[in-house]
Amino acid sequence: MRKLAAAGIAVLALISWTLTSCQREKRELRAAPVRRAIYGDAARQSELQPGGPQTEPQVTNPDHANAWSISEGQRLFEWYNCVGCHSHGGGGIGPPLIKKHWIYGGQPANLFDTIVKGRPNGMPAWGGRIPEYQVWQIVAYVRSLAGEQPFAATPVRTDELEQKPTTIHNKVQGETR
Amino acid sequence: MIRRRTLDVSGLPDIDVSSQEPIWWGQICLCCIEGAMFCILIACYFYFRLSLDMWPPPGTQLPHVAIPTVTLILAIVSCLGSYRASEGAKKNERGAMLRGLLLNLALGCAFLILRGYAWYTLNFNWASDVHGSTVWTILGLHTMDATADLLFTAVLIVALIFGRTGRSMRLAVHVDSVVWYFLVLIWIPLYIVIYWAPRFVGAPA
Amino acid sequence: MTPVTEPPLGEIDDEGERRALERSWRRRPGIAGWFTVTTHQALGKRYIVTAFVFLLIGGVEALFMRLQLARPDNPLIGPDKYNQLFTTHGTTMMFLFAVPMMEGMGVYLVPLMLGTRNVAFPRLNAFGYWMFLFGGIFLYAGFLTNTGPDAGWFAYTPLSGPQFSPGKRVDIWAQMITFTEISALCVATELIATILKMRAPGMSLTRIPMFCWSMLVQSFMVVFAMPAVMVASNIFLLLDRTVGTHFSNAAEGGDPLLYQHVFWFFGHPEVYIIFIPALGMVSSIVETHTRRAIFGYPAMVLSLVSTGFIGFGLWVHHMFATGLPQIGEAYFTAASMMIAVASGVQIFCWIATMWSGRVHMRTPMYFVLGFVFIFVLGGLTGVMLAAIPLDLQVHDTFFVVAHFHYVLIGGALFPLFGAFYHWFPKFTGRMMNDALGKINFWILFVGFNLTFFPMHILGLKGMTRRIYTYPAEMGWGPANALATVGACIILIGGIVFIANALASRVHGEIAGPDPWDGGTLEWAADSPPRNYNFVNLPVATSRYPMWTPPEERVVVTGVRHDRREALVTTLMDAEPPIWPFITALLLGLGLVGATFRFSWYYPAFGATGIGLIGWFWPRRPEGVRS
Amino acid sequence: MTRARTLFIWAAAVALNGCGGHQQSALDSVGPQAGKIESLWWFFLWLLTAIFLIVIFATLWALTRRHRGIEQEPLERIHLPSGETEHRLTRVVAGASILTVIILFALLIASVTTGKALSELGPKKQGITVEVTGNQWWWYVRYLNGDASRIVVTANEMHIPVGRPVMLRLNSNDVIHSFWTPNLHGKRDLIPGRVNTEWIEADHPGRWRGQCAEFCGMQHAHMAMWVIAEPEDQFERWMEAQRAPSKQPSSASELRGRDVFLNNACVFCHHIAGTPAAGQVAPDLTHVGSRLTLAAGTLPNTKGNLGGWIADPQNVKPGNHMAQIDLPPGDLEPLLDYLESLK
Repeated sequence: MRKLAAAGIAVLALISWTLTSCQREKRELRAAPVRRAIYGDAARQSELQPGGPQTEPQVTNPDHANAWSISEGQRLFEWYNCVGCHSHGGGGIGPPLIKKHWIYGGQPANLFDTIVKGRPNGMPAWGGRIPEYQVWQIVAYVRSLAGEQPFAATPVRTDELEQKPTTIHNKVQGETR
Repeated sequence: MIRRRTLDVSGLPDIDVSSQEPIWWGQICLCCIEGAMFCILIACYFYFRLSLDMWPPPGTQLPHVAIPTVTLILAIVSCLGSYRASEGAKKNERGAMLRGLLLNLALGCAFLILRGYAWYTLNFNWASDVHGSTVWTILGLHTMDATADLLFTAVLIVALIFGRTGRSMRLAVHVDSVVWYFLVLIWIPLYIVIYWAPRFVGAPA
Repeated sequence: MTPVTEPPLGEIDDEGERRALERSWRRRPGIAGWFTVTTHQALGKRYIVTAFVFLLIGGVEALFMRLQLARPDNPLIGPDKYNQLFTTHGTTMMFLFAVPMMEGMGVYLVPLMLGTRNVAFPRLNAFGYWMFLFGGIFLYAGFLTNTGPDAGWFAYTPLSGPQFSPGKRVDIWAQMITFTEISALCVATELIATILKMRAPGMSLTRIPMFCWSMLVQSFMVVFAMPAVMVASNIFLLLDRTVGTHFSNAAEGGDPLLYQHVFWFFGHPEVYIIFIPALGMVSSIVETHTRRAIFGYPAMVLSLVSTGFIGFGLWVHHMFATGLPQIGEAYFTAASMMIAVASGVQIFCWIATMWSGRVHMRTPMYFVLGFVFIFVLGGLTGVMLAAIPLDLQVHDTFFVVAHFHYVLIGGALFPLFGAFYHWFPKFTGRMMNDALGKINFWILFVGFNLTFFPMHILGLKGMTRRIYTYPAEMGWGPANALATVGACIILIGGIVFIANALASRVHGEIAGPDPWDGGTLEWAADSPPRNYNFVNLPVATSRYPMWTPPEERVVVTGVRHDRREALVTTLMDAEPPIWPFITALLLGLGLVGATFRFSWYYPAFGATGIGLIGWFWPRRPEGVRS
Repeated sequence: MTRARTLFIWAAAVALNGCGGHQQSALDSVGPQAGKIESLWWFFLWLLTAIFLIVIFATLWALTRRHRGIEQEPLERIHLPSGETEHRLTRVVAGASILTVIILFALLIASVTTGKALSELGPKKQGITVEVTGNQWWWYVRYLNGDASRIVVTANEMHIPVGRPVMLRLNSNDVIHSFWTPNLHGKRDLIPGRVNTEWIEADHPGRWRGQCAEFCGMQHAHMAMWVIAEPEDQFERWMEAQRAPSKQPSSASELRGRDVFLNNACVFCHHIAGTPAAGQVAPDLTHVGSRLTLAAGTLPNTKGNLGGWIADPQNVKPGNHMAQIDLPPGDLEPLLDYLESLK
């Protein structure tokens, strides 16, 4: 009986892991031609809405938790020179992206808006230039920088110089060379 | 009933607490496996060193040597415990086995705790650069092995306290000490590589 | 070893001992028995059958690749699936078929050949099998859920690194290596201890059967080669991918080339790990079916041992195109060619054996003949590959694909089929059909050459490896179509073999203990052997104890029968415990969890320790024997 | 019957292919490097074929020697050859082993000599230096020059002057690739973080195909390039043409096409000299109209292919990094006109 239970646990573990991989490993090479208007909270300049408050559109990132898309987003983040301002997430001219606090909201819809429409003080509007499916890939990657994507779908490092936290252990000052 | 030419072995003992046992050879094989792995890692350490100008890379403090040296001495001394235990096992003296194993366990734990402290004071981690990755990996693997062997020692002590003193138990004590010798022995080159090599091969190439 | 001088004649209570042995070596009934088996015959068979299943799966994958390449611009399989296919095919054949199959043959045959009751560490043996099985399941669970590895069976960084291989595909590959290498190391360890310490009395080093020598050399190679792949796949690749170390990140001082060095430091010996046991099988078949002692035993043993050593010194010939210093390359050319001498000596010795013996052309000998033909051809193209200028042209082309299939299928699979036909009576108690066996051989032989010979030409005509398609203008279509036809013929050969094996298992001629009149000790045991192998352990009075007249053969008495004992220089026991299975299961869960960084993998690893304690806890106070 | 005929035709085609020349073949050398390797190849091939035949013949002889009638003999348990036979066999086997060593030694010397000759081939004559950088999945080609304004950049295509050695500096931007034009030389890996060098030289004008030889990801199969050897003056003319900035649009459609190009994601990745398009991560398109192929040797460079490629890049080369842009109807045609005009 004991053994059956053990075998059962193993099978269950395998099945559950199997299910998780379906979403993670999908590779949608050809983008579906979808165009969606996004009006997240942060996009509004005014709280007032004529005709009573609108119901918020349910916007989900089609690339959420998808390893391939996150990786594509990582490549595009460099190709479209997002690194020029945001560095590899650490920030520079632009704000850092490894964080929990977002000026214009951190939901996928907000990030999409931010990229497509631009923001004051330097964030260019990329809408019309970057195809939408790529914006979503970049959104997925940016969210992964903030730890908002499942571990198993996120690359842990790039083949670049690592952005190091300023101190790792400075408790003991050893001899330096 | 058939008549055959025979070789009678009923006079041979059950278990001989010595290197005659297959388990001893099996353990030596495991030591070879571990040893080969550490040798490859040492080779990699120097390979990385050759491909870089600065070693350790900029921003990395040289590791302290004082505490690691103390730990090395502790580890060497703890072999005395293993030795006493394995001699006790050969002569079937339960007290000697128990005392030896306890000494081994106590010094071994002290060794690990001090190593943990020295490790904690390093100012780099596995993700800092390739030097950090290599050093942390070597330390991690050796600590894992040492911890496993000390756990095994603890289990043996418990078994001894519960009065298990059969021949296979004594053989286990003997083999346990062989593994500990190996772990201490292999630690000497690793210690030199981790703590002294940066001082000797650290100059810009 | 005690020299045997004039052993006395003794009385043996044959039936009584048999009864006692049956009692103490019987298997637990039911499902519990299935999980607690520790006898080497049962585990060896499991290894062989499981590995054979993986051979079939890997073969079907190969067939799919051949269908995709059958014509130019074929839309059958896209690049993503094709990359997963060839990676899984290579990984399966190397790690889930070839090595475990050889280990399985060793586990089954070595104790029989040495005249002992079991391997040195039966529980480790069981543990190794479970690890192998879980590793295979892990890989294929990934493959079936679109998480099959897709960076090649060599997984070169940085392509396999975190940046260019998103998702868990490569992690599954790397962790699968952990499973199989633990398994291989377990078997290697127990075989070394068995061969060194558990030989029958009188079996000095010069009397060990050739197959056992080959398993000994192979096991030592495993012990020193597998740690390298552990460093490459588990440390460099897996740590880079899961925790962000920099071993392969050139920007932080790492080096993608070092991965190649370490990987091939394992990868090249791996070829010999597969191929050396096959040499031992060929020797066994040749000596049995020519009815004479193998010619040049010392030379054969020495060439095995030197192959084992040189095998570690030529990994760089996989890396000639990476642009290493020239002087080093010349050394590796010389070493690579030197290994041909060792193989040559073996071939010459077999030919000499056949020349001076009485050849009985049964199916196993046909496969030996096929082996010589294919393997020599593959070895000679290997000499071409050792020459750097030629290697620079044909490296990573279909020429190399042809070469290593000639070496591995010719050098390992053909001997293996021969070995199946040769030892099938020992495994099952029945003979395989000889006529069907010869048909089987010719189908496989023709199919194989039709598939792989054209690839030599394709490689020279510029067709690179690991491409999922090619344009029609390249003119590679006809040869590829021919190769695909060959692959289908191989499939037919495989079906014939399976049909023959299944039918013979039920309807085959009853074999008896020694159907071929073999000389080595495995033929002294029943067919199939009892759990305890021999009622009375045999004594080796010569290199071929079974070729000495029955009245001169010697057996051992005085081994206890009420416990599972085997003769070492002393004795050992092995009750059938559940712990190896539980430990393997827990460790497996821990490794899977670590791949995905699930939060429960620490407890699973911790629980592995409990499994181990259960494994090793001395069960009862052992008193002095009464 | 039909099947047998088809098989025969295939076999004949294979055999013929083995003899005829081809644009991507190691057995049709057009330069001194590949030529030396080819001679070494034939030497190895004939010698090793002879050895193969001898071994097979010896094996068959050994097997059939006393085979006749043997089944009728009573089964002996063991056969013991005479001591004299054993001695003779020992001598033969030892002799064969020594012969093996000697032959291998000869092969080793031939191989090392060829290797040495190869490494000394390049630097004797005045050559040009070309930097080749591997990318997933295309080749970046740059003709180095002391004068920065005279540097030429192109992609997936390399023109070289006949009879002059060309030094390749090989590097990679992402994963490991391998540069292989079999008619000219063996392969050399492109490794990130390293620069490998290799010399090639063509004896006569012609076009040869090269292909990435190290598995580099999803589109490894479609990573080819053409090497075009031309007489010196023709080569110089080509270089001059390549140095010029892009051609200005000369018709309304081309003008519209340029706007389409500049108003879409194209500009982030591609570079067209003389326009604001300054992307560096994809092939330079300044003279794209003059190239032989598109998408790294995947398609011949025709307007139709270019249209198909831009409209649906994932169709011909699934997984490649070209952005998939939904152009409004009517925008594609002008864009094609513009790009085709960039000769």
